[in-house]
Order: sequence, then structure tokens, then C-alpha cells
Amino acid sequence: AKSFEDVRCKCICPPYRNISGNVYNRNVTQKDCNCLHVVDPMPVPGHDVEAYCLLCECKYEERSSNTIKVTIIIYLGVVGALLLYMLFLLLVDPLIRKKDPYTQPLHNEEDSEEMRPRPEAAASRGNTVLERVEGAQQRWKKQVQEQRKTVFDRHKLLS
Amino acid sequence: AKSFEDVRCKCICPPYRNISGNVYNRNVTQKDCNCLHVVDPMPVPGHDVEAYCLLCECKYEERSSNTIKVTIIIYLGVVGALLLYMLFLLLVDPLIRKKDPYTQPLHNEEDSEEMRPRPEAAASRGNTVLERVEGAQQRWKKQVQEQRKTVFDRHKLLS
Amino acid sequence: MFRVLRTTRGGGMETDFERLHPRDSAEEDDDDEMVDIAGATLDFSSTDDVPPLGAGGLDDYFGSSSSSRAGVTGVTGMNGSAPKLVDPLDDPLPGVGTYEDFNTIDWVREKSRDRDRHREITKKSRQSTLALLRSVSDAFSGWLLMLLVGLMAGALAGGIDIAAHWLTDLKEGVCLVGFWFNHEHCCWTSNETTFQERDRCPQWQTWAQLISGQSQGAFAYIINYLMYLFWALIFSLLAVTLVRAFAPYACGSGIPEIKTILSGFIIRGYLGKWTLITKTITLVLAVSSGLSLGKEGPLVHVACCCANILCHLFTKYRKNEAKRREVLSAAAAVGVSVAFGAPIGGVLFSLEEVSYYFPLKTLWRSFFAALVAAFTLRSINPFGNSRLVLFYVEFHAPWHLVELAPFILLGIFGGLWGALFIRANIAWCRRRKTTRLGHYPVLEVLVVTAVTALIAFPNSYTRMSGAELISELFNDCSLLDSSQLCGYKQPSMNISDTGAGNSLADRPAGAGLYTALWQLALALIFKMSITVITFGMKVPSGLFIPSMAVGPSRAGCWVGWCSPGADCITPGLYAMVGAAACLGGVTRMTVSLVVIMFELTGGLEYIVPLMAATMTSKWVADAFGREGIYEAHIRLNGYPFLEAKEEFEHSSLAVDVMRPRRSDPPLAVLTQDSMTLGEVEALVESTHYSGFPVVVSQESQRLVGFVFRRDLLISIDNARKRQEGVVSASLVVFTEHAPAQAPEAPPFTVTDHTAMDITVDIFRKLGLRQCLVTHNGRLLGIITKKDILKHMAQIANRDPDSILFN
Amino acid sequence: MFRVLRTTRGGGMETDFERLHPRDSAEEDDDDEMVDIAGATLDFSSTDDVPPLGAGGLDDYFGSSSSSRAGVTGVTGMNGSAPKLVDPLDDPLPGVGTYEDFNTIDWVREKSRDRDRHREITKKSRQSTLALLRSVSDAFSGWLLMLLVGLMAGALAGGIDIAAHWLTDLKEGVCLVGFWFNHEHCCWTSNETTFQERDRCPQWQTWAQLISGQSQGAFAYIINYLMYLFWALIFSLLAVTLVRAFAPYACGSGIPEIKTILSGFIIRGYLGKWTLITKTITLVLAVSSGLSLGKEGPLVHVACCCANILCHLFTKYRKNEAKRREVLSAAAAVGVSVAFGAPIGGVLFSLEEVSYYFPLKTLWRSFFAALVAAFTLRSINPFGNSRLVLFYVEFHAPWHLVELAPFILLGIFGGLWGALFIRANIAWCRRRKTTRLGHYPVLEVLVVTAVTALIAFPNSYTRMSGAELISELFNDCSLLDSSQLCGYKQPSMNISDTGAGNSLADRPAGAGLYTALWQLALALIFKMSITVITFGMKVPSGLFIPSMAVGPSRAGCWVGWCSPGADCITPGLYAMVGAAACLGGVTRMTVSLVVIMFELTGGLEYIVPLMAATMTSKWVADAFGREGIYEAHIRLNGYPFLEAKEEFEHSSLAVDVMRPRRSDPPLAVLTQDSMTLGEVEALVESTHYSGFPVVVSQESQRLVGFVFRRDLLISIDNARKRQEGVVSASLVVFTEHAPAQAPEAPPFTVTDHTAMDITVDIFRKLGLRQCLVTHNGRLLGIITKKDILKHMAQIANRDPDSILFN
Repeated sequence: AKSFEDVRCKCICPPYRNISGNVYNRNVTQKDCNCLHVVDPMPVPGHDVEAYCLLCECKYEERSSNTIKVTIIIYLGVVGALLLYMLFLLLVDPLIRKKDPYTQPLHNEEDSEEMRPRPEAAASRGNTVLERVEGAQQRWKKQVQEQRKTVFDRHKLLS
Repeated sequence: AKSFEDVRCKCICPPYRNISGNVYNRNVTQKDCNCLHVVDPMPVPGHDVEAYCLLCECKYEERSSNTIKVTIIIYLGVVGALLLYMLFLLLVDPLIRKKDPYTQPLHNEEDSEEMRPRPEAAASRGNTVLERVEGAQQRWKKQVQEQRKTVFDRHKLLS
Repeated sequence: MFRVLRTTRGGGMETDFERLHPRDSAEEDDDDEMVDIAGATLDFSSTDDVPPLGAGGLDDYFGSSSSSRAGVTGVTGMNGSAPKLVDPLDDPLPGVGTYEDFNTIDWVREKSRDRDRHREITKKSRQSTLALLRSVSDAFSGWLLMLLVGLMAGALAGGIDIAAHWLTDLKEGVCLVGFWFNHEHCCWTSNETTFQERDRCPQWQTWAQLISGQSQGAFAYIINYLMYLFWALIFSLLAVTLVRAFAPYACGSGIPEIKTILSGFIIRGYLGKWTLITKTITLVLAVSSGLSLGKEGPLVHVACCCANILCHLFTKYRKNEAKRREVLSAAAAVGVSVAFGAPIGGVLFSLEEVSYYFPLKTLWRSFFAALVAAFTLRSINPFGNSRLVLFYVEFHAPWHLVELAPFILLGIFGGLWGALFIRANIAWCRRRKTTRLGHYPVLEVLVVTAVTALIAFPNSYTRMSGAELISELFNDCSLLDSSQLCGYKQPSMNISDTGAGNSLADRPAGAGLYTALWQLALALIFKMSITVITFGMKVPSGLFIPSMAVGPSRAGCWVGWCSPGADCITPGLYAMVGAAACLGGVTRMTVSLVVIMFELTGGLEYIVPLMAATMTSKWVADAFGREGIYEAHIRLNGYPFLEAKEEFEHSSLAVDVMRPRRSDPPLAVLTQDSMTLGEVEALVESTHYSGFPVVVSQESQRLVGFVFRRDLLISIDNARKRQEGVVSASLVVFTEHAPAQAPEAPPFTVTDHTAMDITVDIFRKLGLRQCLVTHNGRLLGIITKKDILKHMAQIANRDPDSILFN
Repeated sequence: MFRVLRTTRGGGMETDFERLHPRDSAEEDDDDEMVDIAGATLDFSSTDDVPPLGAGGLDDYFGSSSSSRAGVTGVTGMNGSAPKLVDPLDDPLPGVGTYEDFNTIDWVREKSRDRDRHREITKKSRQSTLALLRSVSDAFSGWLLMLLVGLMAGALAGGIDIAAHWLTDLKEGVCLVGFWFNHEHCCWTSNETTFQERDRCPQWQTWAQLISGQSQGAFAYIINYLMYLFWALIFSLLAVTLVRAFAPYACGSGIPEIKTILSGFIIRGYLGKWTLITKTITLVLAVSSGLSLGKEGPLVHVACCCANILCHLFTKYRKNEAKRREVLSAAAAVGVSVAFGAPIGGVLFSLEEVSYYFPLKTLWRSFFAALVAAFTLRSINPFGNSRLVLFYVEFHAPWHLVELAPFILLGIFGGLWGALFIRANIAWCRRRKTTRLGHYPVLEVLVVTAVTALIAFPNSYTRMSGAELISELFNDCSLLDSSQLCGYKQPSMNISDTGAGNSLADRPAGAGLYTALWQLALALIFKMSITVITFGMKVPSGLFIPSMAVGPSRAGCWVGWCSPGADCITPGLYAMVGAAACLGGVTRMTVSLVVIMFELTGGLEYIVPLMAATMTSKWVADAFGREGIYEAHIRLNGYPFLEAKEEFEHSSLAVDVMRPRRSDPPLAVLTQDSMTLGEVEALVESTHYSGFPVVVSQESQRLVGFVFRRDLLISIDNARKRQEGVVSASLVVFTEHAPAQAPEAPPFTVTDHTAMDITVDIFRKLGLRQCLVTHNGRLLGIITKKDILKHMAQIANRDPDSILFN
């Protein structure tokens, strides 16, 4: 979308005598946004122009089509990324993490506050960045699980 | 002031071409308050009327001259009454109240809170309405004296 | 915490406490003298009518006859079934639970008293239909009161507007078709007005015309000048004389005092009927005399007087200081609402600037009252243009982001001016307070009026009233305007402009404009200096209008000089922003100021410029001194006001502030059940404290409660008078109150190591009057509001003895 | 009140408290997991770096290593010179002074901690230029944070507006010139639009046109219908799945939870980064799916998330729960500001509806933030018309005093609807919470979406989004409008009307109008019923728009049916008043609602009708139940929220509410200096209280202070780990803290005979978590916030066990 498409002057002229209502739309500067400049094939003879123009309402409007474009694309991107990550968590992750399948049900069974933090602490003491990210992810997953249990299953909050 | 004088439609027309600015003032209803009705000797020829009228600004205004009259008269009345009362207090009252001139200076000397209320109490226990009013007036005078001392002489408050 | 005086030995004795009574009964709960005449029957005899209740004989009789809604004396311990029968709506022991003049109320006690009363009404409402009706009417009495306050304040404001307008124009001339018309209304229907001189019509005669028949020329000018001076002097003389004669409390702006009153201080008569009448009358005179003062601040005082007087109609508010202050908070909003035609701004002003205790209920009610008042004022229509204020404007000009820089500059100027003004005015007021200058208030007013009138008349911008000046400056020069400030050369119109409306573009400044700007600059300097000495004189004087007038004058000059060529600049907008900046610098209002200006213009677009200027102004002004003009005046007068905006920074502890200090003698305490009446009286006589803690015994110092001196005196006196067998050797027993009579506020305690910032917070939020200090459960000392204020003054290197009141 | 653990005998022992630590350090002060990675170095080793200070050997070392800004352990007695050397800005003992999830904070402690910190910075700033700079930046960090919050929330709101618009139109068709354009922007430059069908242009293709090539006819209709249904299902499925997968806390409106959080509750992760992302994304999906929900409430949540995340950038706010809540209060104002384009209304909303602790400083800051956000949103210009909301209107039609009657009728309807809605919605939510219905949240959302879509599509008033519907109904039918609702017969114009502008007078209603009114009536019924079950589903769902839509629908119908002949009636005004009434009935907002509507219309004239309707609505609704929808949801969920608006009416005393009750075992207390570590541990282990009072001795019961369980555990654990010679037999000594380390909140006490209304007031105003009850200086019991809430529930005949959290 080119820049000149981002402004418009829209004049709405209601029915007048035998002329039906009309919408005029032109790309002019704010200064020129008035009936005389925008209503181009003037439907009335010269002496009626004033009266006709008084009825018309002209509005100068601006937009940024780039903002719209960027917003929509970012939005779609984020939705897509989230969907992919969700699929990853649902399908791929369990396959990778088969090594410690026993902690999962245990945490599902009891969620006493004292029992939870141990893996977090272990993770946060990891040395490489990767391990830390890993740890953070684990912790986050625990948190979400907890939240899901609170909100969706036990209806303790937010119901 | 008659009622029809309480509305006006005032049109201010700025200079236009060779016609100097003008103020038009007519007593019409709100509905008719527009350039076409108010600007009576139209200074421009027919085809220019629209353009001229567009420049004019017409305002419909209402007032209540009775409200104004009543307000001013009440105001003057109150001011007059206050002035008279003040004169009375200054000139006549001391003459009437010569019988107990000794309490006055005493109260001026000391204004301990315990000493003051005795006359009030005596007054408020008066039997006739007149005596009560008298007592109230006395009490009020004491209060004002107190206030005057606080504000004007000792500058304790409101300075 | 309650007490019962239990006599152990017989024998009557005359005491000298009797003299306390009449005054107490008269001043029981009215801020004014109006009720006294009607209420004179409410004396002690009423308590005699209460029949002896319960089976406890003398003790119980004494207990019940003095058990009361005011909650001073209760009955022993927990077996409080007998006093339950006493109707708490009956007249309480008069004077108990009330306060002396220039004292601070105890918010907790007042509020709990109100809740108690409410509970009683609710309980009763289940019993009979009449009581139910009464409870409903009680619940709606708050709204009714608000309605009445709104109506009364709106009507008064309308009257003040009309009268002030008329009196102001009276300085200039008189209307022949009806002396009660002001200049504008005189020419209302006239067709003789012209485009250039819109105000001139044959019906309106200047004094020169009337006296000499000439309307032009030097002679006419001199006559007009002299008449202007004459009327100004007459008006100001009248104003100051009336204030002096009838209500000295009516002078000044009133806002500092109302702030203090709302925080719990008591100034009897400050919001009374005479103050109202005098303030209303003299305000008009003072404004009309041409002094550099406005009617906006005093209108707040007027509205509060209305509210206070109307409070007397409703028991709920008459008898409760805390409830009444809720109404007064709303009344402050009403005052601003009618002063500026800004109901929302008024509510925010009350919330931000004036009020101390502002619960949500009050928010809603003050909004209602402010709207009613604005509606009333509009229906009175004092200006004949359906606007509530003279300087209402409706802008639609856009502004550019670049213009924020000048707006911020205006803010800096406003802040500087505000700081300067506060310093100068406070210095002047201090001089007036302490030197011989203050001994001639009438002369001072007359001299200032004369100087003002002499200087003001030649300059058309000072000759007009402040509000008119602001209105003129706010005006967005359109083609329709004939003002000198809009003296651009008139362009020739072409037909293509019809659609786009009138534009200011490409109109070079005319010669008249420069003259106008010179005049404006002189007016600015004059206004700035004269306002400093005017504010604080002994006439009703508001500060809003003069402060606001300084701003646009400055802005006007600035715009005029610096950029006569720039097309897109809207002088009116600059004037408005300048007004906001100056007002902000002087009063340190923020949100409320922006909202008031927003309501004056009705355009959301200008909020950002206004806010930029106000914020800059406040910051700049704060750099020179944290206090706004009202706080400065509060401090100057030494009112007991605990500012809610400032944080307590110092790291002192409660033990550092409390009394007794280390070197002082120990705290005067009463013991629970081991002191005789004579000992109690001796203790009370020998000290001047306003209250005494009660402990279990002198040895253990374990706190039981707190007794107010006033309540104690009244109760002792009552016991002496009413009861047989009370002698000096009688034992005085203080007991915990029974559950049914809960109104007494509990003694608040903090531990000795509590940081003072927390203590100050507690004082502010709960509205305490005093707080006891304990250590491990033992009583150590007491902290009063005055102690805190003194401590704060000490920290700020000020004289702690400047705090005068409790 | 602090304690020192002083060891008297040697010997180390393994304790099982170690497991507490890692969690505490990880959760120390962030509401989110974001800092953990970066802050993982902030573990226990840091406290080891503090060198031994002072000369007191073991005792002092222990004292200083655990003396901290968080203020849990201090050094003995008054000789606190050594710990002064410990830099309070260093890392505190991790976990001490923090709170567990689903717990309530202690406002006094947090605030005094902040003041302490501030004092420290001020003190330091006198020492070096760097420290001075730091102090300045610290002072301005609040404003900077506000600016950032405003910018971020404004940008997010703009994005949400654009995306929601586009997705909503995607249900209908797609733009050929750029898929990212919505319907309106697709036809932005088109000249093919006509007066009757302003939206139709060739660039925009409905699905029917794309698929079948037809734009009219039954087949095209069915295709469009199916596509509408399809997209709606897809969107809602996506929304509920994403919420479930990434942030279950993102569902619902969020306002009840934010109210609770602002009152001091802690829900970790509720305002975190993932919640923000998920809520932003799914909000757009939910709104676009055509469900009867709005984006306004969730925008408040979004703004609060922004504020919370940005708080992490500033130490001042990251580490202090009370300060953070100040920011969150401002963020709530920002949310409403961007939702309605009403900065002042937003601030008042925050003040009236959401906030708990709202000092004046916050008022000003939230106003600033709200303005910045509105400004940002406007510069994004999501609707392309320089308006912040779709349904902005600018009325100028006057109204007559007689019309107050219909306005009040609208208010009554609004109140009835509000009360009904709250009952129905709460009943439904309770059913969802307790029965099997709640086990299928995804299915529920899908079914409701399907039903909504199926019913909504045929009716043009339900097919459009809520905001569009409101916009359509608010529209003041002028001659320029082509809406069906404005389907009056077009009159013939004559030249005399040019001056007076367009008037609606004498235009009879056309046939189209009646069709429109039928549709509107059906839409009303549908909206009313579907909203009840929609609000509370597991997708982000706001209530403002649906409530508002009900109002104008009703009003529209009413105006349409009852008075098609009346000339002077402005349907738009009625719609607006109706919207205000319904919203007021549901949320019980008052002033803020009127101000929001006022800002939407920009006309002060309509304040009186709006207020009349809102007030009536609130009164009528209050007659059926005192709670607004948010309070009802808070109660449904059992959050620990002490309503500030309601007065405590009952006449109970502190002794009736406190624990232990008469039949209970005595209160678990610690003694000042006579308990061993083992005894303390045993006491802590055997109870579940969140804190313990400390007394001088078991016999005297004289109160010394209060210790939080969490702090106690952490300190004991720390002592066990760090210090040699700590065994179970070691003596634990609790001492008063030294003056230099004042941050611990003092134990608040009330006497046993204090009325509960006063106690509740103290809890509310000071933000207490617990309060100790004494009698004559002896400790009797304890009252916690939960106790009060349970007591209040009991008085109101509700189940006291519904209060779930501390």
C-alpha cells in the first residue's frame, strides 16, 4: 500500500431535491477537504452548489496501512508460533523426555508446596545457558500445570 | 421589563467584501434564529446571501430579567439592612444598654472560656420569646467580639 | 473505655464545676448560634426524665442516667443488660462527647458513634412501620441534604454572579431602562450596537455622560476615573466594615481553614449563618471593587457554610462531627463546581486538595451535589449565555506536538511564579501578622483599593474584572472578534474559504495589536505585584482568578511578541495553558486543575498540553518549596493539620516523640479503681492535658483505657449535682463498657519502637487525636497530633511552637 | 520486632528445613518466572560474602549475617551500632519478608520497608554524586515506569483493536488488495461505495463470492453462514486451547482477581509474561469469534500484566509488594483509559472500583499513565478516524426536563437487568464450579460459540460485533445516516433549513424501521440470555460491551415502539443512557461510569440524564443484592477481599471474632527468651498458623511482638545451616529491633472490647493481615483477615468456609 492511500477525504451528501444521496471519496490534503474540492461532478447547477454543499459532511481521515499490515502479520506470527510450540509440547516433548517419566505423575498426585521446588532449584544451578533455559522451561511447565489444575480442574480460582 | 425582551437572536456578521461587520439583534424564536431571518436588510444581493450567511454566527440567548431585578433588589436590601443594623449596634445600642456597662469592659479584658457563658445561660433560660432573642443577640455579639479579637487584633486565625 | 463513679460515702458538696454546664449545653453540637434559641430547652432536666432502670439501686441508677449515646459513662463490667433498656436516641448527657473550640475531633469516636446510631435505627426499624419509615428517611437524608446543598449553593452562586456583574458595571455607569441591569443586559435588546463597539448603546450611560453630558474627552475621562475610584473605595470600605462588624471569619479565601476543619479541627462559627450572609454580601463588594481577587475560593467557603447550616436540619449530621465533615467535603466540591462550572473537576478538587476523609460514598454524593448545583446555576443563567462561567470557551483548533516545548516553558514560568508568589505572600502576611501593619486592616484595604483603582483604570486590561480579562484572553481570535488582541489586519475573503470555515492564516498583525500587547505586559506586572498584597487582606478574597489571569497575560504577551508571524498558533490555547500553569504553581493542584480546565473547554484534545504545563509547573514550584499556598497559610497560622500528601521521611521512633520526655515527670494517669474523687479532681486541676490514660494500678502500668478531660469534668460535675452522697472521698471506678454501649473509641496503642512513619500513617488514616505508647504491655507515654506536628516542625528546622492548637 | 537466635550449646544437626530454601529463593519477589534465569545467581552464597562485623563474636556474626533489609533478624537490644554497618541495600536473607502463593501481604510492613529503603537512599545521596544520581533516578523511576506502562498498554490496545477488527471481518470475507485489511480499510479508497451501501466495494470479497462467485441468493447466504460458523468455532477453539495450554490464568475478565490482588492477595503468575501474551492473543480470538463478550475488562488485566512485567525493571517496585500495587492501580486506570478512550474515567474507575490503597500520588501518576496510553492509542489510530473507541459519538441534541422520566425508567430497567444478570450468572458459575459441567471447559466454549453463531448470523444486529452494535445504536440519526434504524421517510428539503442545520423533525417512521426494531428486540433477548452463560467461560471475556449492548437495544426498542411520532427524541441519547444504566446495574459503578460516558460523548449536557439513570439503576439493583458482579465473583471464589464500600453493621466485639474461641486451646505463643530451638520447632511443626505472637512469659502474657511462620522457619534453617553450635537445645531469644533497622511492622493491637466495626476499619485502612487482641495489656488472642471475613460471612448467613484463602 502506497503512502498516498493513507489519507482520504470522504464526503457524504444526503439526498437533495431529486438527487439521491452520494458518497464521495478523494485523496486530497486536509486543507482541501471540503465539498467544493471533493464533490467533483457537481450534481447541481451553480447557484445550488452552496445549498447542496451545506448538507454534505466532509471528513478527513488518516490511517497507517503499514501499521495495520505489521500488526496483523505479527499477530498471525505469534499465534502460529504458539500453536507450533503447543504442538511441540504435546507431541515431541513427551518423546524426548521419556527418561524421567516418574516425576510427572508424582507431581500430578500431590502438589504440596514443599515438594515442588526441588527440580527448579537444581535447574537454576545449572551451568550452561541451555541448562538454565531448560530449567526455566521445566519450572514454567510445572507452573502452568499447577494453574491448569487450579483453574480448570479444581475450579479454585477464576470460576 | 416585559417577557419578550428576555430572548434575543444575535447575529454577528464579519466584514465581507466591501461591507463592514455588523451586529444584528432580533427577538425571534429559537427555531428562527438563523441568518436568513435575522439579518433583515440583507446587505448583499440574492446570489451572495448564502456566502454572507455562512460567515455570520447566530446565537440564541435567553435571560430572565426578573431574576436579575429580584436578585439586585434583594442584594441591595440585605446590604441596606446590614448597614442599618450596624449603625444601630454602633449608635443606638450602647445608649439603651447603659444599665450594665460594667460587664462589657470585663469581657474585653479577659475572655477565659469559663467566664463567658454565664449571661448566655441566663438568657437562654429566659421565658418570653423577646428575652430569648435578646439573649441570642447578646451571645452572638459576644461571639463576634471574640472573632474580631482573634482575627483582627491578635491575628491568631486567618492571617 | 468507660467509667462509673461509684460513691462509697454519703454527703453532698457544692463544686465549682457547675459553671461548665451552661456553656456546654449551648455549644453542644452546633457550629453556629442558630439552634440555641430553639434548643434552649435541651438542658439538664431532660436526663432527669430517664427513669431508674435495672435493680442495682444507686449505682445502677447513676450508671444508666449517665449512660448515653455519646458514650461517656457505662455500667459496670459485662452485666450490661440494664442499660440496654436506655434508649440511646434519648438526649445524652449534654456536653459529653463534644469538643471545645479550637480542638481536634476524634474521628474514630465520631464514626463509631454514628455506626452505633445507625445500628440502633436499623434494629428499631424491624419493630414498627413508623420506625421503618424513620430508618428509610434517615438513609435518604444524606441524599436530600446533598440536594439541598446543591440547590442553595447554586442559587447563591447565581446571585453572587449577577450582583457582582452589576456592581462591577456600576463603577462605570448606570442603565437607564432599569437600574438593575448591568452593561451587557442593558444593551441586551439594543439594535444600536455596532460591530466595532458591541457594548455601546444609548440605554447605558457612563457617569460622565450622566453628570456632564459628554461621553468623550478629557473631562469625561476624569469624571469616569473619579467615579471609578469613588465606587471602588465605597465598595471596599463597605466590605471591610461589614466583615469587621458582623463576621470577622468571613475574610480571606477560606480554603486553608476549610482544609483544617475537614481534617478534624473545630472553629466554632466559622461555617455559621452570619459568616454565610456576610461572606456572600462582602464577596460581591470585594470583587466589584476592582481588587485583584476572585470569587472562586470564597465560593467554596460559602458552599461549606450552606452545607453546615443545612446540616442542622438532620439529626444524623447535626450531632456528628465526622458525618458533618463528609457533607462539608461534598460542599467543597459544590463550591468549585459552581465557581468553574466543572462538576467533575470540583469533586476531584475536593478529593485532591481539600478533603481529609473521603470515602467512596462521599465521592458519589459530592458528584450528585456538584451536578445539582451546576444545574441550578445554569437554570439561573447568570450570564445570559447558558454558560456557567464567564470565561467558558469552546476550542477546536488542533495543536502540534512541537508546541509541547512552549507549553512546558509556560509550565516553568508558572512554577516560578507560583513559588515566588507563595514566598512573597507569606512574607507579607507574616509581616501583617507580627508588625503594626496588621493593626490597621480597614486602612490597608482602602489604600490597596485606591492604589489598585488608580493604576487599573488607565489600562483597559486591568480595568476590566479578572474573569473578563481571562475571558478576553481565552478567546480564540476568529473573524468575528473585535478585540484589540485580535487586531490582525482583516484579510479579504474569497469564496473558496466557505467550506473550510474561518481561518486565521496569513493575517499580519496590525498596529493595534502591539498597543494591546504593551498594555497586557503592564497589566501582567501590575497584577503580579498587587495580588501578593491583596491576598490575605481582611475581605473575602479568592486566589484562583488572579493566578489564572497572570498566566494568560504572560502567555498572551509571549505569543504576541515572539511569533506574530506564525500562523498556526492559537493564542487562546496558550492563554489557557498559561492559566493552568500559574494556578498549578500557586495551588499545586494537579489532576483537578487539568479536569477543571478540560471542563471549561470541553475538548479532550487539550488535556495533554494542560497536563504537560501543570506537571512542569508543579515540579518547578516544588523545587523551591513543597508547600502550596494553602498549606503555607495553614502553617503560617499554626493550624493542626497533618498533611496527607507528604511522606514522613525521618527515622525517629514513637519513643522519641511521645510525652513525657526522659527528663519530664511521669505521665499523669488515673488508676482503674483506686482513686478518690478528690484525687481525680486534684489531678485534673493541676494539669492541662486534654485526656488521661487509665491504668490498672500505678505499679503495673497496664493500660485499661483513656478518658477525655472534658468528659471527665462534665461527668464529675454531673455526679456532684445529680447524685446524693458524692463527696471528695468517693471512690472513682473506671470500667470497661458493656457490649451494648460500644460508642467510645478504644485507646489506640503503638509500641515504643514503632517507627514514626507508621505512627503518622495511623494518625492520618484513622484520624486519631492521641495514641498511647506501650512497651511490653506497660504504658510508657502518649503521642498527640500536636506532638507529631511539633516533631515534624522540629525536623524541618521550624519553630515547634508555631503549632498553636490541639 | 526482631529476634536473634543465640546459641548456648555447641553441636551441629541436620534439619529438614533445607527444602524450603530453593523455592523461596526462586520465588523471592517475582510474580513471574522471567527473572529466574537471570537471577539464578542470587542464591544463598551471597550471604556468605558478608564479612563478620562488629566485635561480638559468634552472636554478632549471626546477627549481622541475617540482619537484612527484609528485616527479619536483628541484633540484640539497643546497642545496634554494629548492624548499621551492614548495607541494607545488599541482598537480604532470601525469602525472608516474602509471601507464599495465595497469601495476603502485610501492607504496613511493605510500606515501612519502602520508606526505610527510601531513607537509606536519601542518606546516601548526601555522600557521593553517584548516589545522588541514583537517588534522583530512583525518585523519577515511578514516572518513567508510568510512561512505559502507558506506552506499552496503549500499543497493545491498538494492536488488539486492529487484530480484532480484522479477525471479525475475516468471518465474513477477505480483502483482495491485501489480506491484512479489514472490510472498512479494504474499501478505504474505493469510489464504488454508494450512499445506501457504504461498505460494499469490489475489493472486499465475501466467502460466498470467493467460493461460488455469487454474492446474492440462498446459496451464497448458506455459504456465508457456514463460513461464519466455521471461523467462529475455529477462533473459539484456538482461544480456549491456547488458554489451557499456556496460561489458564488468562481466562475470564480478570477484574475480580485484580481487585483482590490490589487488596493485597498474591497469585503468582497471574500477572506474568505468559499470561500477558496468552491473554492478548486469545482475547482477540474470543472477541472475533462472535461470542457475547467484550475486550474492555481483559484490557485492564492486560495493562496490569504490562505494569507488573515492567516493574521488574525497577528495584523499587520489584522488591516491594505494596509499591507494586500502587503501580497496578495506575495500570487498571490505563486499561480503562485505552478501552474507552477515557483517561479521567479510567482514573476514577481505578479509584472507585478496583483500587484498595490509592494515595494521591497514585492519582496523579495514574492520570499521567492513562493519558500517555490514550495518546499512544490515538497515534496508532486503530480505527482510522482519530477516535479511540469505535462507538465514540458527538451529540449536540438538547434534552428536555420531561425526558428525565424515561431516563429514570431506563435506570430501573438497567438495575433490574443488572440484578437479574448477577443472580443468573452466579448461579450458572456455581453450577459450573460444582457440577460435572465444569469438567468440559473446551466443549462448553465450543457449544456456546456454535449456538451464538447459529442464532447470531441471521439477525444483522447480533451478527455485528458488540462494539459495532453499540456504535450503530448510539448514532444520532442525521440525514447522512443510512442505517435501518434511521429509516425514517426522507423529507423534502427546503432552502430555509440551511441555516438551522439538519433536523429530524416531522419525519415519519418508515417500514424498514419496524423490521429493524423487531430484529433489535430479538437481539436484545438473545444477548441477555447468552451473556449469562458466556461470562465465566474459560476464555478471556469482558462484560462491559455485552452489558452496554443490552442497554441501547432496550432503549432503542423502547424509543422505536413507544414514540415513533415524537419529534424531539434522540434515539442515540436514549441508547447511551440505556447503556450506562445497564452497565451500572451490572457493575455498580457510579461516578466513573458517568465520567466514562461523558468522555465518550464529550458533552457536559448529558451528565444529568446519565447520572439520573445510573443512580436509579444502582439503587434498584442494590435493592436486590448489594454486590456488583465483580464482588459476587470474588465471593464465589472465596478470595480474601475486605470490601471497602460496605459498612460493617453488626455490633460484635473483637473478643467475639478473635481466636482462640472460648472452647479452643490457648493461643500458641512464643516466649521472649525462654524457649529452646527444639521447642520452637515443635510448636511450629504442630500448628499451621502463619504467625506467632511473642510474649514476655507464659505467665504474664505481656505482648512483645509478632513473628511470621515463614520468616521464622527461614531464619531457623539459616541458623542451622550457617552457624556452628546451633542445636535443638539452643535458646531462642526474640529481641526488639535496634533503631537503625526499623523495617519490621509493629504488632498491631486492639483491646478485647473494641467494636468490630472499628477493627474492620483498622484492617481496611492500614491493610493489616492480623491484629492481636489484648485485655489490660495481656495478650488474649488474634484476629486475622480471614477471621473477619468468616465472621462477616457468618453474619450474612453464608457459609464461613467459603473463604478459602488467608
